[in-house]
Amino acid sequence: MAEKTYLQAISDGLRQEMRRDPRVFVIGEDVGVYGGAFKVTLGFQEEFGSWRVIDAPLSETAIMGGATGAAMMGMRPVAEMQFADFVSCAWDHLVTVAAKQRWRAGTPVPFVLRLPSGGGFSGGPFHSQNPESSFAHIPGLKCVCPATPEDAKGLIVSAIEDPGPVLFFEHKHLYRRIKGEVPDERYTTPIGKARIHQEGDDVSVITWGAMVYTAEEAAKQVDASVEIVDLRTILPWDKAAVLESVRKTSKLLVLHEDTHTGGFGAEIAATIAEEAFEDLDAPPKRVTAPDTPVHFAPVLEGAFLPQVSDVVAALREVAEY
Amino acid sequence: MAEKTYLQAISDGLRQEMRRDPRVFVIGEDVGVYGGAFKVTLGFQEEFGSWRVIDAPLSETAIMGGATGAAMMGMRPVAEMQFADFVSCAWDHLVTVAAKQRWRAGTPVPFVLRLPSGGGFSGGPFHSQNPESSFAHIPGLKCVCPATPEDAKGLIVSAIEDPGPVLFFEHKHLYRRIKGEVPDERYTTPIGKARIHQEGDDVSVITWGAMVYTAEEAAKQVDASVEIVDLRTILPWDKAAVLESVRKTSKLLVLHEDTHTGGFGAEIAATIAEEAFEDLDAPPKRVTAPDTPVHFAPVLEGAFLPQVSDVVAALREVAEY
Amino acid sequence: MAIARVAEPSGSLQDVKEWGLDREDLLQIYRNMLITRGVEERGHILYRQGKIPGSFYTGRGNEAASVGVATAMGPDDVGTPLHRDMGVHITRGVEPWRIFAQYMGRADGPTQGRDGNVHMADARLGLLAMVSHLPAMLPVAVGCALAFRIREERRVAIGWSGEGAMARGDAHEGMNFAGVRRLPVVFICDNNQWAYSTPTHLEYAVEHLADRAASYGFEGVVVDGTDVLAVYREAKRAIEKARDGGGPTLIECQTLRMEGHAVHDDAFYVPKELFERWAERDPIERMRNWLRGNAEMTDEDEEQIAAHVKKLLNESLQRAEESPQPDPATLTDGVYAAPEDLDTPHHK
Amino acid sequence: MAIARVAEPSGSLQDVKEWGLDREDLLQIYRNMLITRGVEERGHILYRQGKIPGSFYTGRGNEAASVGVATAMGPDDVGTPLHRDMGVHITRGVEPWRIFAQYMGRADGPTQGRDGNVHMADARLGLLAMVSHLPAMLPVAVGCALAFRIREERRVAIGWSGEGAMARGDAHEGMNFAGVRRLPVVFICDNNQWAYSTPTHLEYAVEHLADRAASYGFEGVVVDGTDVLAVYREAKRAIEKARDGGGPTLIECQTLRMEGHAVHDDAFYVPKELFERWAERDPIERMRNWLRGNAEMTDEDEEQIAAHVKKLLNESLQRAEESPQPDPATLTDGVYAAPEDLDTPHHK
Ligand SMILES: Cc1ncc(C[n+]2csc(CCOP(=O)(O)OP(=O)(O)O)c2C)c(N)n1
Ligand SMILES: Cc1ncc(C[n+]2csc(CCOP(=O)(O)OP(=O)(O)O)c2C)c(N)n1
Ligand SMILES: [Mg+2]
Ligand SMILES: [Mg+2]
Repeated sequence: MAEKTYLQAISDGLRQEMRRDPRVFVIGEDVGVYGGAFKVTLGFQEEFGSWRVIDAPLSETAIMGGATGAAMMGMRPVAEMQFADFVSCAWDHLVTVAAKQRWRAGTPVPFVLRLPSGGGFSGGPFHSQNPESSFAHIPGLKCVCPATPEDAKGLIVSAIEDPGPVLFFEHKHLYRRIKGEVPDERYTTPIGKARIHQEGDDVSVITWGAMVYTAEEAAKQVDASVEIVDLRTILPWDKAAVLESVRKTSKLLVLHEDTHTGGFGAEIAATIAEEAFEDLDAPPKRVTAPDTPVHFAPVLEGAFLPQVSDVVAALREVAEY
Repeated sequence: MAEKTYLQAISDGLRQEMRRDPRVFVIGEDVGVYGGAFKVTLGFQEEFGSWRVIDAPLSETAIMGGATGAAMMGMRPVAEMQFADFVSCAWDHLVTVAAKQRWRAGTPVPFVLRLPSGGGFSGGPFHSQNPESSFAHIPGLKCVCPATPEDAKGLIVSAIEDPGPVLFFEHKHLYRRIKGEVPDERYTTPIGKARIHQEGDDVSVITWGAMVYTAEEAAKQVDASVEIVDLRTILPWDKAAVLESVRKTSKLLVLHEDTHTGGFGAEIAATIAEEAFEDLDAPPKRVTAPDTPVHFAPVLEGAFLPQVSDVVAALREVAEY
Repeated sequence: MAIARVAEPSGSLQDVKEWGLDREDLLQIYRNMLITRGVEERGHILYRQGKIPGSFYTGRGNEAASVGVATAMGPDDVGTPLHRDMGVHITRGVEPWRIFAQYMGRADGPTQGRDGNVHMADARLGLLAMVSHLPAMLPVAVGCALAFRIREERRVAIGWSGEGAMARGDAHEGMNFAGVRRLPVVFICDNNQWAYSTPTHLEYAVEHLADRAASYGFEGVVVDGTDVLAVYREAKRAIEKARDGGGPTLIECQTLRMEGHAVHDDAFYVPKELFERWAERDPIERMRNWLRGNAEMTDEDEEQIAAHVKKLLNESLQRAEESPQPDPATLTDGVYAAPEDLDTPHHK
Repeated sequence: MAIARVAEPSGSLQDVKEWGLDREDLLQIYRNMLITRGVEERGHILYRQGKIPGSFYTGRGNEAASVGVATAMGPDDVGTPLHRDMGVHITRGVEPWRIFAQYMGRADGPTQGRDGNVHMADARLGLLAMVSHLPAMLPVAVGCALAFRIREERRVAIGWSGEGAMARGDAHEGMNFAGVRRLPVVFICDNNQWAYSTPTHLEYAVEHLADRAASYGFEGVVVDGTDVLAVYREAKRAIEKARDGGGPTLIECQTLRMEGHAVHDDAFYVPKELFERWAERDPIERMRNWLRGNAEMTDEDEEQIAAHVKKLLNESLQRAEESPQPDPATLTDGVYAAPEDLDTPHHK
């Protein structure tokens, strides 16, 4: 057990898996000598060589096609998009080949795709996106979005172990900012299980990624007793845990960093309205980014991203309903 | 005024626009000599020549990049994907360039992308999809899904007139099966406005595309008075019309052909739960396809696609709540 | 400007022996081509009988290209054949009855009624099921080769593309990556002169698509795709070169698509004379003549083969018709893999 | 195997005059290169002062390539320059103060604080704003050329790509389509030997990327990207050829990226000697020497130019600093175009 950053936790989990399982290899742009744009694989190429830490050409489809083919041949590829935004260049491969191959042809595709995502540092419209909602609509994929160092390590291990394609969304804003105790030994965190970040009785906040901390800050500033459910996995999502929380509090707030219309928050709010209709004492509420691309200038990006104050206002509104 | 199929209505609307506006041109695979896989542009190349009806290479990104560039130079491209499914190959271009260019750089991208979509004829997992939900999450795009011949013509004209990129989802199952009166003269059908397909008092069914007819059939088989709202446009969607209908009936059923989790039905159900909470006398309900790719064998595809009987059961459940 | 090497036609029995084929192999190639065509012809009949839902595609004219390449593959090699490559499935040993079951959407088809047509494969035989999106499986073949290279196995992956689909980014990204890493992969371009209704001059502007190989740092070869032995020889060379660490090759097999794009298409846009000219080079007829002229194939041999093929197809059809409809109760099964799924033979 | 033509170095004043440049043009080229570098150097200072949010990229070493090509463009031509092509914006007349405002995310930057860096362009000057995704704007340049071809206008589009981004499918699809239709487009590959930390041998396996042009049916040219006049000559030839209906050309400009990928990157992976060697071929120094040797540029000329550039940059910086922060009330404006938006000069 040691205190680690979120980034170190991912890096450690991945390195441990590479040491124990020769089938695991890394592929992506600048992941080798450079250690990846965020240095998650720093030193990996020295340890594992250039055929297990592969500097790929600037070819997102070749990277993911490569991962799929290698996975079908029994390897356990861990691919990296330099920024999650660039996964749009591999969209077809992911939704057409990787997501459907097991279902159609019986051939599982056990790869992990690491996606440094999220905003908060003036990355602008192409280095700040949270594309998890788009993928959470595609049957056959799994999408995980850890918020803590402990979960980041446990989920990267689970993702590698998973027999299918797993999209691993790492929030860049947590990389070096969030620290926590992380066990040294290998462990897994189950995919598809939410975590109660904070217990409470009055309002349930369902969220994931960096927004867990925004919710935490906001909860401190309201009188109500707030339960924060860190979803951890978006697809499949832990409906049972969310239902249980909402049945207890009778109030639902969904919070995500991505834009509003068609965001995954809609799925959560709709499902709860459908399945816990009688339990709700207030309309479900979503706090999200507005329907625009991500803004660059700090003054705009700040207005774009859900802030603590937005969550506080929403919590009050829901609590007082 | 004459009776026309849905397909003829699209074809006529497009041809009329090409006759009146030399900026309008067509680009896609096999749209020229062959007239398109579904013959929507049959005879166009003879009339307009091979530089206004362009047989493109098998290159979805080149087609859409070509449309975007030409649109920015003042043309009005109408691009065709051979099947909507193949739009995944142009996903990056659409969400990265076309959707964001006006917002970022002030340069509008007035193109239309025609997408023959939907299942019901054993097209299997790659010739039957309804990808509108994925795009309805992308700010900057518009998504229209006409259900009637009259709307198909009016909306293709509106889409061409629109100053931005419009995705025009044509349901293949309606092409030759659905006929209706279509005015001969030019007219537009507003993007973003729903249509009351059938008035009713007890339950509101919100749907679009081929499912409008499934809802209609189902409505005949229940005792309740069913209002069917044909959304016509998914992005931006006509929240006001849906709210008005639900405030009247107090019961909401959302019906779509696409899969469940993260489908656009979630956005509608969530929004109504949020904004008409006090008006609802029953939980909102969604009838959708299950979370799998589209099945090929008729016995499976039939079970996969929402059927009249599924809607009947759901209507009864909601009505009797 | 031609850059690729244009391959010689096939030679004498002596030559062919040097490439590793004995007389039984040659008859087997011929038999596989007959089965390939027979499966598709029977499929066509099934379609007209209304027994095949959806659409129906064949690879008539491509039997030599597909069987020739598949014959050159080693037992542990893998491939991603496409919709004109029925001969690959046949040669690798997929039983025709399962193909008919697939066509008809029955439970015993390789995709159990989930997908149709030749959107199928048996991974135990080293084949990976194509998706419609062309040529999305080409980078996947490259990924297979990557696995072989990482593990230093002497295995080769074969990736197919039509000449039309070579215009897509996937072809480029896959071939570029394979070239950079000199991966053990062989690319086969089935150039049948049409992409649906689109002729080659609207698809590419280079003389031979195989010329593109040079721009990815490997060899390109153009071969007459109706000459099964020439195809075999070039595929064998390329596969063994890849196996020995010599990197990729792009082989362009020149044929004509002898029918419409699919069953609904009468190919009105293809000049009649073109069909007539290529009909004279029917790949099966060519091999038959070669066998009679070079390998002493007798009337008796022929009759025996024909009888075998006919029996096989008849029995296969019957067995397929007996295959049950898939069970709608399985509708949502298998979207996600279970850990046990990984323990299949191809996952080593 | 090299296929592309390797261009000659620039010649005498007499040669240059024949290509259409008079002495004032030559001084203007030099001035534009100085402004280009100056803008980026000042930007770097702003960044270190904490005035530029996010990251910061420059095109040091690419001034000749970008200014040379832009100088060859006609007034109605259009282009899609990338993150090393500041010289294109400067040459087309974008005012430096607006670039500084863009860097700092101010309301007067071309994107009004919505996007950063050189992710911007002024469409009225014939430039289209790049997106990060490389080289997604290349097929867009092809689309511009398509519009010109449909309308039979004598205009040309220029599409840029780094050598790394040439590995992406977008490059392939765009160039293939342009080749098939012989569209009036010129492709510029800024080959600065690195894609972030990735060296060229891990990006492509052909000798010159310009060799790929042959596989799309058009001419490829390799030019020394530090020789602004040679770049100009080749760009001019290619642009006029395209204008006259001769179809596309791919010009590869060879340079070295003289800094890290972006400001946070110290380029530890680039051999020191490589930097030293290329520093001797600094494009601005080269042009300066050429002007002194061939065009009688005097100390006085130089001082005058330097003073002009300095004044311009100082005033621009000040003006940019006075530009207001964007107004959060505009947050959701402009996601959708209004009909009026179509009435801008470039939409003809
Ligand atoms: C990405 C993509 N776009 C469009 C299609 C529709 N389509 C199916 S086959 C075909 C033509 C393919 O031509 P080619 O690659 O030459 O193969 P062929 O059918 O001639 O064997 C097209 C356009 C597709 N399958 N995939
Ligand atoms: C599709 C895509 N993937 C990844 C990136 C991240 N990225 C930004 S610049 C760069 C390297 C580009 O190399 P090159 O094309 O040679 O251009 P250079 O920066 O050297 O001018 C990478 C990988 C990107 N911008 N786009
Ligand atoms: Mg073809
Ligand atoms: Mg570079």
